[in-house]
Amino acid sequence: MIPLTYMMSLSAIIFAIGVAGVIIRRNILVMFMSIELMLNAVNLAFIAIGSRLGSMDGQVIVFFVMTVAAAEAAVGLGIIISIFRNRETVHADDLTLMRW
Amino acid sequence: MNGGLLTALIFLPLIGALFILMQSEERAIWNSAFIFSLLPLALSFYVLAEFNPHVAEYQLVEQYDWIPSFGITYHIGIDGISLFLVLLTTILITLSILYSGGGDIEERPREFCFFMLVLETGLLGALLSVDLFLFYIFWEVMLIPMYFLIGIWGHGRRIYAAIKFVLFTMVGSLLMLVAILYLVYSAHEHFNRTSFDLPLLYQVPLTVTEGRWLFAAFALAFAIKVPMWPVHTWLPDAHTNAPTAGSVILAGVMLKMGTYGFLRFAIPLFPTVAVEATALFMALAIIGIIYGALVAMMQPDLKRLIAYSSVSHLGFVMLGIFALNPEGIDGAIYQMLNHGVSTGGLFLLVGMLYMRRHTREISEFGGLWKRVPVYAAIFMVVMLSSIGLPGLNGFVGEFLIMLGAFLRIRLATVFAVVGVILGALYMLWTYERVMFGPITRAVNETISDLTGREIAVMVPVIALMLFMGLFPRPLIRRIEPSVTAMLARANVAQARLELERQPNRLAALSAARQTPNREPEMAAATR
Amino acid sequence: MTVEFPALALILLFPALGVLFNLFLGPRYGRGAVNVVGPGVMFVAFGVATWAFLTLLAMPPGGALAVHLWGWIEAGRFHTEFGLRLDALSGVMVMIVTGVGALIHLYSVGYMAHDEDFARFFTYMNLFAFSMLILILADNLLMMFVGWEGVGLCSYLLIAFWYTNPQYAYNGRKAFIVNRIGDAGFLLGIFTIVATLGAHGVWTLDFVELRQHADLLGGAAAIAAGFLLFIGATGKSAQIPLYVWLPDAMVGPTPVSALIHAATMVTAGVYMIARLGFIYTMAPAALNLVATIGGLTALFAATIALVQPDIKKVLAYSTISQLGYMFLGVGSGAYASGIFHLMTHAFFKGLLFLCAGSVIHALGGEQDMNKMGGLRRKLPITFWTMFIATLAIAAVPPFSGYFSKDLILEAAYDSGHSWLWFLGVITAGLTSFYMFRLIFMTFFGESRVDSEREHHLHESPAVMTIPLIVLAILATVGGWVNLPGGLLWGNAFVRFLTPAVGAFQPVVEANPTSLSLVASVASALGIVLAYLFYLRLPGIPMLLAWRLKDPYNLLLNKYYVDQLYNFFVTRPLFWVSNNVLNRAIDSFAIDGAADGAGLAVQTSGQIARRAETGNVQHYAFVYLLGALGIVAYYLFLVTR
Amino acid sequence: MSPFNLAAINFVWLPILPLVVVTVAAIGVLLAGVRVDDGESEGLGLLTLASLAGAFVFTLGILGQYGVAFAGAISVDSFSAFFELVILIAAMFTVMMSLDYAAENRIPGAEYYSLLLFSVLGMMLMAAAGDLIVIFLGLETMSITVYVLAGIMRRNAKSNEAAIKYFLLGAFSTGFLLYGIALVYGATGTIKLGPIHDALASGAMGSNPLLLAGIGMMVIGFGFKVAAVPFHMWAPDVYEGAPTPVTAFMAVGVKLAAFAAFIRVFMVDFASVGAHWQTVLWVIAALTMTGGNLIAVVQTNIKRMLAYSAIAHAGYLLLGMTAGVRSGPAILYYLLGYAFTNLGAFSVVIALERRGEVGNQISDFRGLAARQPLLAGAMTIFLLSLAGVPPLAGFVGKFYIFSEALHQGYVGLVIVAVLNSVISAYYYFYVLVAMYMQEGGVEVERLSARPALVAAIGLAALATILIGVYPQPYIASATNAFYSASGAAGVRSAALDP
Repeated sequence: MIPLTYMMSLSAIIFAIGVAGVIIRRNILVMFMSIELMLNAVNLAFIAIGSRLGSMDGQVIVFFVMTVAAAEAAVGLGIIISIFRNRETVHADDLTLMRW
Repeated sequence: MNGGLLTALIFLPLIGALFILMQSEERAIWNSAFIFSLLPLALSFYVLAEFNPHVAEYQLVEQYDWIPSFGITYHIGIDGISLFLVLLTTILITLSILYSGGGDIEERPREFCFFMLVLETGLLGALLSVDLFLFYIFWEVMLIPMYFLIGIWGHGRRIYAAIKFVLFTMVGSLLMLVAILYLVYSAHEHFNRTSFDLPLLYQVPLTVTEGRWLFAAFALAFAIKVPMWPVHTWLPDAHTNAPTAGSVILAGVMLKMGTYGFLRFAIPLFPTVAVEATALFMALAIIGIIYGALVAMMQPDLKRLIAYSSVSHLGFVMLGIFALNPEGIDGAIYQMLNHGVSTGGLFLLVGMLYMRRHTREISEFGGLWKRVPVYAAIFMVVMLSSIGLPGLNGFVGEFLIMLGAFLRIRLATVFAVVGVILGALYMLWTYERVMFGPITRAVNETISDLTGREIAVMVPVIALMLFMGLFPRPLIRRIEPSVTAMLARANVAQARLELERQPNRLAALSAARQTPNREPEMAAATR
Repeated sequence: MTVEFPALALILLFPALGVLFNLFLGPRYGRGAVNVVGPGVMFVAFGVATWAFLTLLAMPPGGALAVHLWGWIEAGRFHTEFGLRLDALSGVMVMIVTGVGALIHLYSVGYMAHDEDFARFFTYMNLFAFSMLILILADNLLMMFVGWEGVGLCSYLLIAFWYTNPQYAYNGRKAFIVNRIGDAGFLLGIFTIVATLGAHGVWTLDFVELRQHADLLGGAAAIAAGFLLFIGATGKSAQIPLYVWLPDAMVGPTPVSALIHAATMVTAGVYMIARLGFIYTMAPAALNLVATIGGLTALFAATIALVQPDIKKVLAYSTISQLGYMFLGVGSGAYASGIFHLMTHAFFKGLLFLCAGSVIHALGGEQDMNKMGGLRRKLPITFWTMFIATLAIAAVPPFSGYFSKDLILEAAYDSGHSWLWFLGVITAGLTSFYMFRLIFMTFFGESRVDSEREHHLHESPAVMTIPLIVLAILATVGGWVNLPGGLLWGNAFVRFLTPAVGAFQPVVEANPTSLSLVASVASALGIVLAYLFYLRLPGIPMLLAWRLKDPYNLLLNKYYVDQLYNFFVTRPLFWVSNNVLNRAIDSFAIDGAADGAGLAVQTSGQIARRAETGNVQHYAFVYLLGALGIVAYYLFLVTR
Repeated sequence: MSPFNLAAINFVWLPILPLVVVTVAAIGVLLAGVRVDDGESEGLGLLTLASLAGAFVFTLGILGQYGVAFAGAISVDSFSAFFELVILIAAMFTVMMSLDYAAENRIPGAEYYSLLLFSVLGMMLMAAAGDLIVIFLGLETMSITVYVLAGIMRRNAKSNEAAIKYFLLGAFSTGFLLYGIALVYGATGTIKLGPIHDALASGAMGSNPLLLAGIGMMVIGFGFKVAAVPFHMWAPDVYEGAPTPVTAFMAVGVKLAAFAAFIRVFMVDFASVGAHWQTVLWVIAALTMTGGNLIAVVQTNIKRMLAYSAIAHAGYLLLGMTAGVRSGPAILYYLLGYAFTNLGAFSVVIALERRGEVGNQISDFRGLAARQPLLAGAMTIFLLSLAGVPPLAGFVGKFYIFSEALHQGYVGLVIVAVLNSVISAYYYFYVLVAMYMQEGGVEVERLSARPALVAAIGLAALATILIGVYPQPYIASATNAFYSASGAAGVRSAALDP
């Protein structure tokens, strides 16, 4: 079977990709998707560990996380829409009304 | 516990302050303020009557639990060192309020009286607390009203001065707080009970290093308040821009908190370090004396001049304190009172002048004597007291201080007398430029002499100057026992230091063994 | 033996009452009341003093009257009281101060008749008398210092009496400050004594006790104390180097010059040294210094007096010179002789000033002798009394000055200071020269008074002339209390004082007659020269002044000492205080540092806030940096 | 059922009774509000207030109770009770501030209040959590609702921006926290706090890289929620943009909840591996205090200034955490005082605020003392307490934390903190300058018409003074609360043993 290290590394890599996405991409939607990627990386880690430990917790958590992610998505998209309504932009660097 | 006499003394002004908040009509405000300053005054004289001159320890003590989990108690008492400072406070507050009601403060009298009385509570509390935590609280509390007094009713760069005043004091006092906490926990480790009670903390044995650091923290806090050179620069701004009453209290009582702190805390808590640091502090004091005088001489603004003269005078006080002998310290305490009376008086007089001409520039005046003989005469007496003319109060203090210093380090007094000469120089020169010569400004032709109210304010000041100049004994008699008791600790330390300096290593070692070795924890503390 | 004599307090009380009356009620009750009370209290005090003095005379030699008032300062081991003591020395002084004082007060009534500030004037005068009496009657050094500074204050107030003139105010301050410098020395002297005795467990400043324990002082301390106290004396008694204030002090009303700056206050230094003779006797070095300074000052001041045109300036420098004589006397160890000259000097110099005052009064304030002359017919009383005083100061027998000056010169010689004696002799010559110059220029020759003053020239009123006459008598007979040894009641005065101040131990025994002969010749020479220069051949002075221009200017400008002090002391002091201390250090360095700290916080805040760009991605980036930092730390922790 | 015979209720349900109340109330408010017009949402507000009060009473019942529920998912102890109570108080104050504010700014009442209640639910869940997942759920419930609350003024650009910024960064950091949880789970093999505690206490872990990484990630995650430098960047913007009552709620409620979880996890369960995280917290604490104060000095917007001051205060609290277990009670006490002080300060800001920007600049406070002496007086008390001037709550809190830290030997860090509070004095006193020593500023409208707000200010001021002048009982309860948690750690594991 596949060693835990591999899966952990994979999740780490995906997590890093997600982080990079948040930092690099200007578009809020894409940033948000990158965050989802991060969460899924974490899910991967949970499942891996859970299966290695043979405990159910890991799997269960994943469901929680997915639910929460869904809720977050709903709220997030709502906010983004209202932003777009007011400002007609979804670019991070245009949203600097408040600074310093 | 003797019916909470001191508690009443401390909190009467606060009650008065709250009472005044409910007043709205201006006359009523001033009257009630005056009455509520008279009550503590009367009470303080009752305390004087109750005071037993032969006891060195705290008297009229009250002690109740307050924050048991910190071992903090509401512990207040009075002794020879604080007795007359308390009287000075109540007297000066009363006079300031009486004076300010005479037209010096026009807008927002309610807040003014409120802050004055809160200030009085803070001052009295700081003087009377025996518990270090309690002291610290009052020490900070008196900061706030003064901040407002300067900032709201001040002139010129009042806001700058107010903020500067607060920040300067806070730097010192917060570091002192750290030192207090460290001390308390050292006590905790030694007696394993947490307590902020001064008598207990006196007993804490500290390593030399700890002692030095803690003393440094305390000394900084108090030195800023005194103020000693070179941390004095907040004073000229605060004084110059403060309203008259503010300057009076600031110079009259608040500065004494610094010197009082040295006497009550810094020195008895860390006698060994204090003895070690004698030379340093005497040097700073002397620099303060001469430097203050010379800079004062150059000030174009009357209040600024008096402010720098305070630096010089407080230098004398510090000199006396660090003489670490009864003569010097008696003199120092006496000089605190003198400075309170004479400089307070000077600020009142300058205030009266300011009310008439709305300027304090010395160059704006000249030849005033012809127009305001009464004012000039009173000014003369106050000035003479401030330059220490024998027969008036100033001389007694300065003489004892210089004698004490001479008994300790002769050279110190040699420099100090230079300060005496310079004091006369700048004061007389100022007087000459304001009072003598022809009247140069037309406006000064019409300037009016003192009103009855103003004379009523100044008469007690003059009376005090004469009495304290001719009959110092009843005061010093009450001051001395506490001073000697306090000095006993310093002398022990002195003796031990000399023992350690001896070539005889055995004696040194035995002395060293008396202080428990706590180096490892110091190492831990600095991780 | 010492007798309790409470009445001593009255001597102080009456002037004090006078002060209070003149200060608070004087302006209300007006000139009449003040004119009565002001001098009145002095005469009463004089009465009491006389009573006390007679009581003292009745006692066996070495007796004293004393009264303890109250304990003053008691701190730690140190303690001192308020107490009065009247022994032979203070007795003589009190008589002089109250007596001459009373006369001068009386004179002032006339002199100040046209000044609207009469109440203030008499307040000051009484206050002065009060302080001076404290100085004299004090039974301990510290109380003496109270009087010591008190008279300084009064001198300041009275010099600046006409304060509307800035120059006068300045001179007043100058006097006070210079005196303060001396007083600083005085204080240090006191400390030295206290500390030294304290080291032996003796804590006292009482003269009697000090005398008992004087031996504890030991050589070094005694010298130090003597030297420091003498600094005080040079200030108060206008000796080199602190004499500079006295000539300027002449701007005060003339009675003030007579009382304070001639008869009484300026002699305080002499009194103090005589009082502490027992210390100086133990410190020959200090004593020699006193004598030397005295001798030099005498000559120095006399030379300046030679050329001064201002009548009061001449008298001022003559006072300094005469004080020099007194210090020469006490410095030679002959304290009694010094005090003797002090007394006679009080008479004739006081008189001289009062006469000068009367002249100035008559001339409506004119002080320049070049604008006088030929006044002797216009002011007969003034002229005759002043003439007597001049004879006295010129040491013409049998006038008082002769006896006292002789005694001092003799003491100087016998104590081994033959060169100081020589200075003294020269000074004697100069003295008689400049004094007669003054007389001749003022009262003889043809009048140089401008015409409109000429008209209302008049002799002073009786209230002024009576004191002149009384003092003239004293100036004549004052010296007779101490006729030379062998003659009638020879040396009575000295014998009377000796128990109080100790006897004079001569080192060499010279023939007194020959010494006095030399001195008399010198003064006679001075008189003759003055006669030649200023009556017979008036051209000579101008000629000399023209020929010896430089020395003449040097003297006329008082050796430029004031300018030197100003250049080397005053101006540097002010320059440093203003530019270095006030500007550079205080405002710039220290306060700058304080404000700088605040500014630093502000600036770093301004910089730090720049990180808040408002761009959410930058936030995330910073966040990531933090995260990486932490991860890095843990990696380090693991790999370690 | 009467709250006073709680024994009657099955113990298992008792601990979450307050949570249930809040949940029901949230749904109820939402339903009740469907036909309420934005203009008059006061009724809903009062309903919310009532239900919160109910929850408060029930929570009082938990005090002194002890143990775990739902198989250790919920820990029942005075610690959770303490935090739940303070959170509920904060919520009630928020509602009192909102009553007029919501109506005035035409905020949809139903959504607003129910979201508020839901986030309260999340916070209480965090405080009562017994395992990492519940913490995560609570945190998300809180955060997601607060994102919406921050942006609830839909037409207001600033409000939108605040919401999006908070949302993005919040979600971002959720990732880190979750990753941390995963790693800890991997290292210890359990997500239940009790067993984790025992596993670590046994010392078998040593410096297991998984564990270390997990701890690090969780520090980051919590650090974001408590707005610790360098994870603080969101705070100023969000505080500024969000509706002021929400800002107050964030500054107090969110912080309380975050610290509740943070403390429980680190100071109780990770206590035995303190060496692994104390150094990190040392640095973060120092950065947080200094950064917060330095930038606060130069702020001109009062909400922004208070945001930075909140950051700085988080720094002082982290100082306490760094110092270790002993200073736990100090932190709890500090949070209590901090809650009232900040709520009060924000209430005053609301009192000054009018539609849009007006009233948010420090310059708007000018001359307030002359026009509204009492309002200015209250603000003075809050600012002085924040500046740590005795004898107010803020001072005693600082005093308490510093003294404990000093006792643990953190002299250096304490001195940093002390110098920081000098700096902080500058900007707090500068508001006093504006109020008392300068002219101009904005008029305060219809204060008398806003009794709830006035009451909030008054109560807050009263509490600030009382907690400071007579701290003993609060210190006692804080101590008791904290040690009940650390004690409970042992008990929980006991309850789990087969």
